[in-house]
Order: sequence, then C-alpha cells, then structure tokens
Amino acid sequence: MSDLQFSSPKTVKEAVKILSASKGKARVLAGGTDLLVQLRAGRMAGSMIVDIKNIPELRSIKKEKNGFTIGAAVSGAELGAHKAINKAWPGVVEGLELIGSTQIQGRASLGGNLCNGSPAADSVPGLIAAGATCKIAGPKGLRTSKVEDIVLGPGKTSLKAGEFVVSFFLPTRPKRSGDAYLRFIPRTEMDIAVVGASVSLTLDKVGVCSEARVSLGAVAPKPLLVAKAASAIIGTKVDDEALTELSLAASAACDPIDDKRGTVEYRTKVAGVLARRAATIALERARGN
Amino acid sequence: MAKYHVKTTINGDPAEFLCGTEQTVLDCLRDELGLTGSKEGCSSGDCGACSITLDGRLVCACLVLGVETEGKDIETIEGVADGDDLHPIQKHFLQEAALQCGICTPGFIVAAKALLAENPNPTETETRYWLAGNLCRCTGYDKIVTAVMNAAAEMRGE
Amino acid sequence: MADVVIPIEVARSFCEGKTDHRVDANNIRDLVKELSKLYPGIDARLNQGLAVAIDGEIFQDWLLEEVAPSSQVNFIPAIEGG
Amino acid sequence: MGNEKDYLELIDGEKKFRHIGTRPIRPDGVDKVTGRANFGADFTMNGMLHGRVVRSPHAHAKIKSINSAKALKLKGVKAVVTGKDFPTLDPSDKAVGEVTVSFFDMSRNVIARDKVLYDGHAVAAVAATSPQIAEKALALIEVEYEVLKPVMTVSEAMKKNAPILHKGMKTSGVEPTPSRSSNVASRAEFKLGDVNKAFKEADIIVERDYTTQTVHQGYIEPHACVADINADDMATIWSSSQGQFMVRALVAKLLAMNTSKIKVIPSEIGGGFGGKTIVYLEPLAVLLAKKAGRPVKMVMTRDEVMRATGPTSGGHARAKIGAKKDGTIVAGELEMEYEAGAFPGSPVGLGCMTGFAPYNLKDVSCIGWDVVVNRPKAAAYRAPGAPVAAFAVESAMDELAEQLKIDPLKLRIKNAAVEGTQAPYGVKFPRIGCLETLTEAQTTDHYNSPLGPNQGRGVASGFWFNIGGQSSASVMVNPDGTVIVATGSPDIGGSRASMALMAAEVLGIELHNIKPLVADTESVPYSDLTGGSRVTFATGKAVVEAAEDAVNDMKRRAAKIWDVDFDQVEWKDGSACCIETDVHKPMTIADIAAMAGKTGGAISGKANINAKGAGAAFATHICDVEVDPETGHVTVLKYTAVQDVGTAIHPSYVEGQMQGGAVQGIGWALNEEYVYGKEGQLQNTGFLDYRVPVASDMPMIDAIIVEVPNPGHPYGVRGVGEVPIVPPLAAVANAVSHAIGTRMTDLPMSPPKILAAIDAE
Repeated sequence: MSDLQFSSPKTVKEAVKILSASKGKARVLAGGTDLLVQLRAGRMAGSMIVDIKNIPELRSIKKEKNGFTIGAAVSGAELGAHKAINKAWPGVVEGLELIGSTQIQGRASLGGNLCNGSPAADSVPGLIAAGATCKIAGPKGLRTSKVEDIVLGPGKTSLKAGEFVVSFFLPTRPKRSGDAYLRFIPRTEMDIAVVGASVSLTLDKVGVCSEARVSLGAVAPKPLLVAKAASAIIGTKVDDEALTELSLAASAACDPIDDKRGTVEYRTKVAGVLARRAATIALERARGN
Repeated sequence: MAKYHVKTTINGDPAEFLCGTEQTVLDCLRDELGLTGSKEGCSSGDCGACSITLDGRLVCACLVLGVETEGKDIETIEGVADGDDLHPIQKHFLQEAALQCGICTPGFIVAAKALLAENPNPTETETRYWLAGNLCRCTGYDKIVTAVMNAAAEMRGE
Repeated sequence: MADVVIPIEVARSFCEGKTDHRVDANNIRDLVKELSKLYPGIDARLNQGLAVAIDGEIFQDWLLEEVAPSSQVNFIPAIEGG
Repeated sequence: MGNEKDYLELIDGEKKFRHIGTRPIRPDGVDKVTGRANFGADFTMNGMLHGRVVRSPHAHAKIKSINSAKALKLKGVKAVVTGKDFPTLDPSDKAVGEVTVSFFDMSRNVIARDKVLYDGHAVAAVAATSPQIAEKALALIEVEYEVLKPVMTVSEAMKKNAPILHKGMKTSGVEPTPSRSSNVASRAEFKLGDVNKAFKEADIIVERDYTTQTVHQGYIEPHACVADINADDMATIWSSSQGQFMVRALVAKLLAMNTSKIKVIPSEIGGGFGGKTIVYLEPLAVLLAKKAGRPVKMVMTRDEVMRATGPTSGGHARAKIGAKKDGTIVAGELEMEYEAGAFPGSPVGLGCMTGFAPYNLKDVSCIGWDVVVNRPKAAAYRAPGAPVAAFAVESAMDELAEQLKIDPLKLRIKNAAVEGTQAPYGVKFPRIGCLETLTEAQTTDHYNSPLGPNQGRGVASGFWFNIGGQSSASVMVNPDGTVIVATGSPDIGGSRASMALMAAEVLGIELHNIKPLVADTESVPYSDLTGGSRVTFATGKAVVEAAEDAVNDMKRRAAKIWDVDFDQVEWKDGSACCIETDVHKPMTIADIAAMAGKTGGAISGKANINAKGAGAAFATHICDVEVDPETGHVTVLKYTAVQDVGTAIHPSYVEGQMQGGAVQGIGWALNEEYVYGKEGQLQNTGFLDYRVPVASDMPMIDAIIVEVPNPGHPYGVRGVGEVPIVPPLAAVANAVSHAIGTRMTDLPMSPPKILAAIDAE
C-alpha cells in the first residue's frame, strides 16, 4: 500500500543508475539491520529501497597483492569465517562481529555500519585504526576515500547523491604489527557501544613502536582518529608510562554527550581505559606476529 | 501500488507470496502464508522471537524484507520437527522444562539448531553468547542453556 | 469479643484515630455492622478495597466469614498480585 | 473438604505421592516447541480489520480538538474511535475485590478524554483493511494539544507549586483532608508498638535513603486481541491476558455492556508478570468492531508496550533499623514514596506491608505515599511493591551486619519471623518457612566458597503474601475413562501441568489420560485472574476438590452397580474397590465411565471455591559479583535462590519460577530503567536500550527448594511465582557494595553510577 519501491540491481553500474535517478530519495539496503528498524519506526524518508546484496562485487572477499578487498555488503558472519583476515586484522573482525546478536551477524555489514553514520558503529574504529580505505561508486565513476572521512556527524556522511560504498580495502599487515578493538556495553551483548576503542600498532625489530593509529567510537559526533594518542606510544616500547599517556590522550580527545547509554564523564574516562586495554592486546598480537 | 511476487522455498517446500516493499519476511510468513510459529516481540531485531534461517544463515525475520527472499531457502520453527518426530532440541526443551510461557521458544529452538549445526559441542559460554539475541523473560535462561547442551550431547551420540 | 484492628487512615476518618477495637460478633458482616453503630459510615469505608485477616488467614472478599470470641481480626489493604 | 489433615499426614508420613513432585513433560509442551501454539497475535478471522492507536507525543497536555475527517476519507479506513465514544463513568465508581480499581481512571487510561497524561497515552483508535492503511491513517488523525509542563518524578510531583495532574485530587489518608489539589493521591500507614521509644533503646541505628527507577515487566509478547461483535451486539474477544474473566468484567464496565453479551476466549499468553492483569486494547477493539461491523485485530508494537502499558513504580525509600549490640533488632522504620504513574494506585501500601515481614519486630512503622506523575499508570509486576521495600530494608540489614560484624545470614536468623510472629501489617503468621530458607542458605557450598579480588557477596531475604481467591474447576470423565480438567485460569508458566498432576493424584490414573485446559468465559464458572501466585494454590485446590467430586460420583455408580452402600466403596489407584467383600472385582475409571449411561449419565465433578489459607512465601538469595574497577561493569558470577515453596507439585516449573524471578530482579538491580527526556518523552522504547538480561549476562541460577507444607492446601502448596523477585535487588546491591567498598543505594547500578561511586571513595 505504501509508495515504497524496491529494486535489486545486479551490477554496480545499474545500482548507480537507479540511485542517481532517484534524486536522493533512494536508500541503500545492505544488511538492513538499521534500515529496517528505521523503516518500521517511520523514520525513513524515501521512496525507493535499493538492495545491493545481489551485486557480486559487494558480497565477495578478495585477497589482493597488497591486502584484502572486502565487499561492502559482506556480513559479519561471513567476515568472521575468513581465516586470513581474522589473522591479519583481528581488530577489524572483532568490531564487525560485536555488532548485535548472532542473528544480526547474519546480516550486518561493514558498508551498512559505516554509512548508517552512527558515531557508535562498532566496526568503524577498527577500520580507521587499520588505515582502511573504501571504494565509492557514483554518477562520476569510482573514487577512493579514507574510512575516517566518510562519517561527518550522526546520520551524516560525505557520500554525495547517487554514491554508495562498494568495498573496503585493508592493507597487508606489516611484520610485528597487531590490532585490537574493545568496546564497553552495560550488558555482555546486544547493546550499542557506550565507548569503542581500536588500536593498531607496529613494532620495529627492537620492540619500539614505529607506527600506531588509535580510533575511538561513541565519544564524539563521529568516530575519531586520535593522532595524539598514537604519538603517545610511537617511539616507545609501549610501557606503562606510554600507555598512561595514550590513555590520557584518548580521554582528552573525547567530546561526548550525556544520553541513555552513558554520561560525559563516564565516556571520557572509559575511553582512556579501553584505549589502554586495546593497545595492550594489540601489543601482544604484534609481538606474536 | 503493485506488490511483488516472491518465490522461495520454505521448510523444503516451494512457496510463493505477494508482498509490498515494506513487508518483512516475518509479515509474509505470518500474514500471507499463515506460518505463525515465528513470533514478533520487538520488530527491531532485539528479541530473536522471529529467528529463522535464510540460506542456512540465522537471521531475525523482522529485519529481512519479504522481497529480499526471492529464490532463497527459508527454514522456520514449523520445519524443525520431522512430522511427528521432534528434533532433539525440541525434546530437551520439553524434558528440561526450558519454557514457561513459550513465546520465545520457537526463536530459541531455531537459533539453537543453527548453533549446533555450526558447533556440535558448544561450551556453556558459547551457548550463552550464541543465544544472547534471544530474549526470555520467564526462565532466567538456566534451563534453556541446559536443554541446548543436553540436546547437543544427544546429537553427538553421548 | 474479638480483637479488631482497622487501618490508621480509616481510624483517623471515623474513630478519632482509634485503631484497636473489641467487638462482639459471630461473623464479619455482623462485626462491621456493630462497628458502624459506633462509627457511622465506617461500613462503607471498610468495604472499599480492604481485605480482612481472621487469625492470620486473609480473605480478599469477605462477608460471612466466622469470627470466634478469641479471634484477632485485621482489616488490611486488599493484596493485588503480579 | 474436611480431609486436608489426611493429605498432610501423607506428606510427613511414609507414603509417597504417585504424581506430585514428579517432573513430567507439560501437556501443552509439544505445541509450544513446534510453533503450533496460538498466542494473542496468532488469531485471524475472515474479513478482519486491523486496528491501531493514535498516541500522545506529549507527557502532559490538554486535548483541544481531535479531527478524524481526513483519516475517515482514506480508502480502507472503516472506523475511528475517540474518548467521546466511551460511556461517561462516575468518578466514585470503584471495583472492590481482587484489586481496587477506579473505573473512571481506567477508562481514561484506555483512552484520554480532556487531557493526556503521559507520552504514549492513547488518544484515538482507527481500524482499516490492512495494517499499512491503519498505520497511514494514524498520521491523518489531527489532534490539537495545549502542552503543559510535565511532572516526571516523585520529588517534583510533591513540590508545593508542582503542576497538578488531576485538578480536585486531594491526598487521602491525612487528617484533616487537605483543601488544595495535590499530586499525592494517598498516604498509608502501618505500625506496631512505639517505634520512637524502641529506637531510643537501640544500641545502634542504621538509616539511609534508597532510590529506584521505573521498570517494565518486559514480557516478550506484546498485548494483542481480536474482537468481533455481531448484529445482536454479542461480542467475542480473543485475547492474551492473565484473566479472561478480568477482560470480560473490565470491557463490560468500561463500555457499559451486559456481561452476558461478552465472551472472552483466552489465547496462550506470552508472559505477563502482572502486566496483563488489565485491559488496554480490548475495549478499543470492541468499539471499533461495533462501528465497522467487522472483526478487528489489534497488536501493540514494542514501542507501545514500553510507552503505554503498566510498568512498576520507581520511587524513594528511607529505611531505618535499630538494634542491640548482640544483633537483636528492636525498631524498624520505612517511609516510601512510589510513582503511581498517571493515575493513583502504586503498590506502595504493599511495599509497606512486606518490607519488614521477614523479621520479628514489635515496634515498627511504615508509611507510604502514592504519587501521580506523567508516566504510564503502574500495573502489577511480580510481588507488586515488595522488591523496592526489600531493597531498602535488606540493604539496611546488610549495613547493620557489617557494623556489628555479624554474618548477614546469622543476623537474619537471629531475627527471623516464625509461626506466631506479628507481621508489620498486624497479622500473626501461621506456619512459615522464613527461618528454613536462611538456615538452608547457610549450608550451601556457594555461601561457604571463597571470593577473589574485586568480588563481593550479598544476601537478602524477601516475603510475599500469596493470595487465594475465586477459582473454578470442572473434571469431566470421558466415556473411555480419560479425563478433561477445565479451569478458568490462564496458564502463564506451566500451570496446566500442575493441574493435571493434582487431578491425577486424586483420580489415581496416568497423567497422559488427563487433558487440562484453560476454558473460555462461557465454559467454566467465574475465576479470578492468574496473579498473586494463586493458581497452583487456589485453582489447584479447586481441581483437587472437583476431582474428589468426580471420584465420589464414580464411587456412587460403583455402589449402585454392586448394590452396596456408598461407604462400602473406596477409591484406590484409579479404581473403585469394595471394602468388605471380594465378590466384586475393582472397577477402573474406564469400566465405570463405560457404564455411565446405565448409571445416570455423564460423570463429572466440579468445584467453585473462594480459596482461603494461602500460605506466605519466603526466600533468601545469595549473589556473588565481580566489578571491573575501571569501568564499573558488573559480572554476576554465582547466584543461589532458596525458597520455601510448601510442596513442589512440578519441581522443574517451581525452579523455573525461582530462576526467572531472580533474573528479572538482577535486571532491575543492574541495568533496567525508564529513561525520560527533558520534556517527558520515553527515550528507551525498545529492548535495545531497555536492557533486560540476556543469556550471556547470567550464570546458572541454583534453585534450592525448601518444603514447609502449607496447612491450607490439600498437598501443602504455597504460591511460588512472586517472592523470587523480592530479594535480588538487595542481594545484588549488597554484593556490589562489598565488592567496591561503598554502599550502593540508587538503582539501577549501571556502570556510570558504580564508577562514580568508586571514584568518589
């Protein structure tokens, strides 16, 4: 009875054509775990749903020479079953796998989680810390963007009319490098992150941190890349002192809100705690790689 | 407005239905096909009472559009027993009194079946995390977890 | 004479705060009747959402329950359940 | 029935029951594990319309106008109802009986009249040919509001210049009756002895304030019903509720209909916990069906359940306990204010009555204030009012134990209520098992196990009255000797199994030959609703009496056939036997049933009772937690619930009640709460942010059954459903307090609150 249309393009080109023709009234359906909730709540403006899951490129994981390409609509369960990516980027997989229940895992995707524009999206800090990029298709062809440049604020992205994310690229993990994602929720499952923290770091031969990226979720209007937290451990052996500095820098970067999920004070403090704990796990993983 | 004609397989049998874009597969199962075993507790993927499998993958039927299931294989609670023969999980739910009101039971059984298909020997912790998306407000989960683990043991031949 | 205790709020409205009474009656209906002779209007109030406990046994709905001379009778709020 | 004593002798004697205490598969089980069982939303009718409710987006507003013209013009819309379509009721129109209810208020809760009083308050309802059209029509019903300032908390509501929800409402229970309107509906007081004097004699006094938030029952099945009304104005309602007779009575009252014109058919019910002891949709569905001339189905969304159906009260409690150095408590004081929601009627009085009930106290004072706020009207929730009171009292007991350096279980044992103890509400307890739960808890491995760093252990006790009330049962013997047991009590947690077990015990036949069922309002006589932990006790008692009635009937038939006196026949193992002579071979139930036609027609038994003698329930819980000192996250490591259940008819379902109630209480303690925005809109209307415990949050819950038979039931049954939710709030809070070294007095103990408490040290 509604005027809502549905289309299920089979190619990227076809999808771009439909999205462009819809004049901004189309919504992209990947896993649907956010979209359908919005649809049910009557919060979905739009007249067309474009299901991109039948485009092969969006559903495949490819090992490339210098990394992995992951289709934007690959589900958490599918990514979780991919051994090589689990080994190379456990922090990224942890993030996507933490979204919702087993049932949600059957559907939720990296593309959907990113483009929903939530500052608390679990999979985004891991991608940002990993230095992941995404391939975007649109009326003007393909372009590539850093993941941290996509979300602008709650529900807002830098995607232009007719554009959608096709895939993510994760570089090959350097030697002596590791990552980890931790989030805080009040229960053990089923909650939206109150704070999320991801750390990716690389050690040199003597165990000094040569590179690091720290990303925080749910503590600002968008997921953050916190350079100061990273520089707190770069050039150190990631000892307690450095970790304390990282923790303080992470807390200092927070600009959270009070809401039903947490308070400003709480989020600020726990961001530091989780950043330190994630860095510790990443460090252990780096030492093992 | 036009409805979409969707052809699927449900519990092994071909099934066709008409649905509007906004209808979820849960709406289609319950309202169009009369399969009311899958329950609607929240319509937001938070309670798991509508758990089904889609091409073997456990999902919430309330978070899948009917139109998305074209050509897909759907399994619901109605397909878990083989005629009169209850599945071991169903038997253990009865034996262990793993249900009180019973509204969450279909979702739990479908989810538990998916768990044991992937992991025939789950620990208590694995069982609890796998089933975290299925809410039960009556039992406190104790007897549900016991039933699933006992069913797993039986299915392993122990 | 049975020992009768009525709720404080009822006692304040009808009996100048006196909660404890001694009443001669064979059943609750007569007991309430006796009380209302002393405190006019109390019968209607006692009939509004109050249960009665006779020697520890609670009756949500009451009328003809027997009362012994040694009985302890408490009017208490009706108990709802979940 | 006269032979209660005999049964009790059996309990203590050597003879074991044949069925009572066994764990058979429930009779309705297979339907529930195969998806065949029909719940509220599973019923459909030909030509059925779909109803939806227009709900207020404001917490407090005057309704200036409602215009349905545009909605009625939408194709597919068949009817709209508003408050104007409902009969006007008298403000003094109150029901007395099971629960005191104001029909005037209830009618306004079902649909607002001149004012909306909470976010989600029903304003209009619409019926259309599809759910989608009904949904679209909602937006076309134009409601003009004059928004008023909402009053969201007890403390705001009690302020002198607070906006008034109900003009003309004066606080009752205070003398003289105030002249000004107030948001305080009433004051209740219970006292024994002279508490002020007793406090002066105490060596030590602990006193603190405690706060809790609004929480919801959280049943997984949203409210649902189908109503049909035919040309003769005969209404039929299929609905999921805790009482088909309750639905009938309330619909009749709210719509001014004759009771005999309403038939209510109960569906399976997907959880209630007290939340389905009232109507929301049924009167709207009946009116819509009447206007449209077609059946109407109404199903709430989860959002509607959270915003507009009965949660239970949040509130404030101040508990004060005075004790001697040796741990003898001598004085107790409790003052509480509970949110009633938009209309008067919080369970604060029950809180006052229950808080100190586990203890022997001669001097005690409990005062309760019932306060209206712009939140949904509170409905019953498992032991209504008791958990919050127990949170305060049991936390105070824990603090007392700490200060006196006495083991918290020993302190409770020293002061435990026993037979003859006068409860704070004046009544002397008959035989109870409070002490037994405490001593049993003391001997558990759990209580005697060591704790690690950042871990804490808490204990707490709880009391619930349990109620009896009206129940009916029919026992019908089929021609082949199988038996139907019909009652009027919806089966919310497996009670059909218990009914069958009790009937089997009396009849002496195999369980599978008995079919227990929940009948509609025209197939069994009136029964009170399923609530108050009364069904296995009261309806069970009716079933036992009805089964005995049927046995007597069969004994009479056998006597007739054998041409002996009635008292020459005894009933043994499912057969009539002749006592004096062995000339007559025993006749089985099947033999007698086969001859029913020749001996006077169909065989049946019935019992319609108002059950007295409900035995009180006591429980003691032990909880171990670990707190993450850096995040405030609480992990429940181990949990044990000990409870006096009288006699466990089906122990698995008794354990299930204990485990389920404990977990609901743990949720209440840790994460569940209503979160309102500044303007009074509910912020967490779904299970995503209304955080009930999930499977991975919980450990196994050890359920330890203690059996102190209730002399008021033929098999010794006490109600078991409600008391399990009473101790957990304090058990968890005491555990967390010990783990972090600071007393937690504000529920829920969400991680931000715990971390703030740790940091404040």
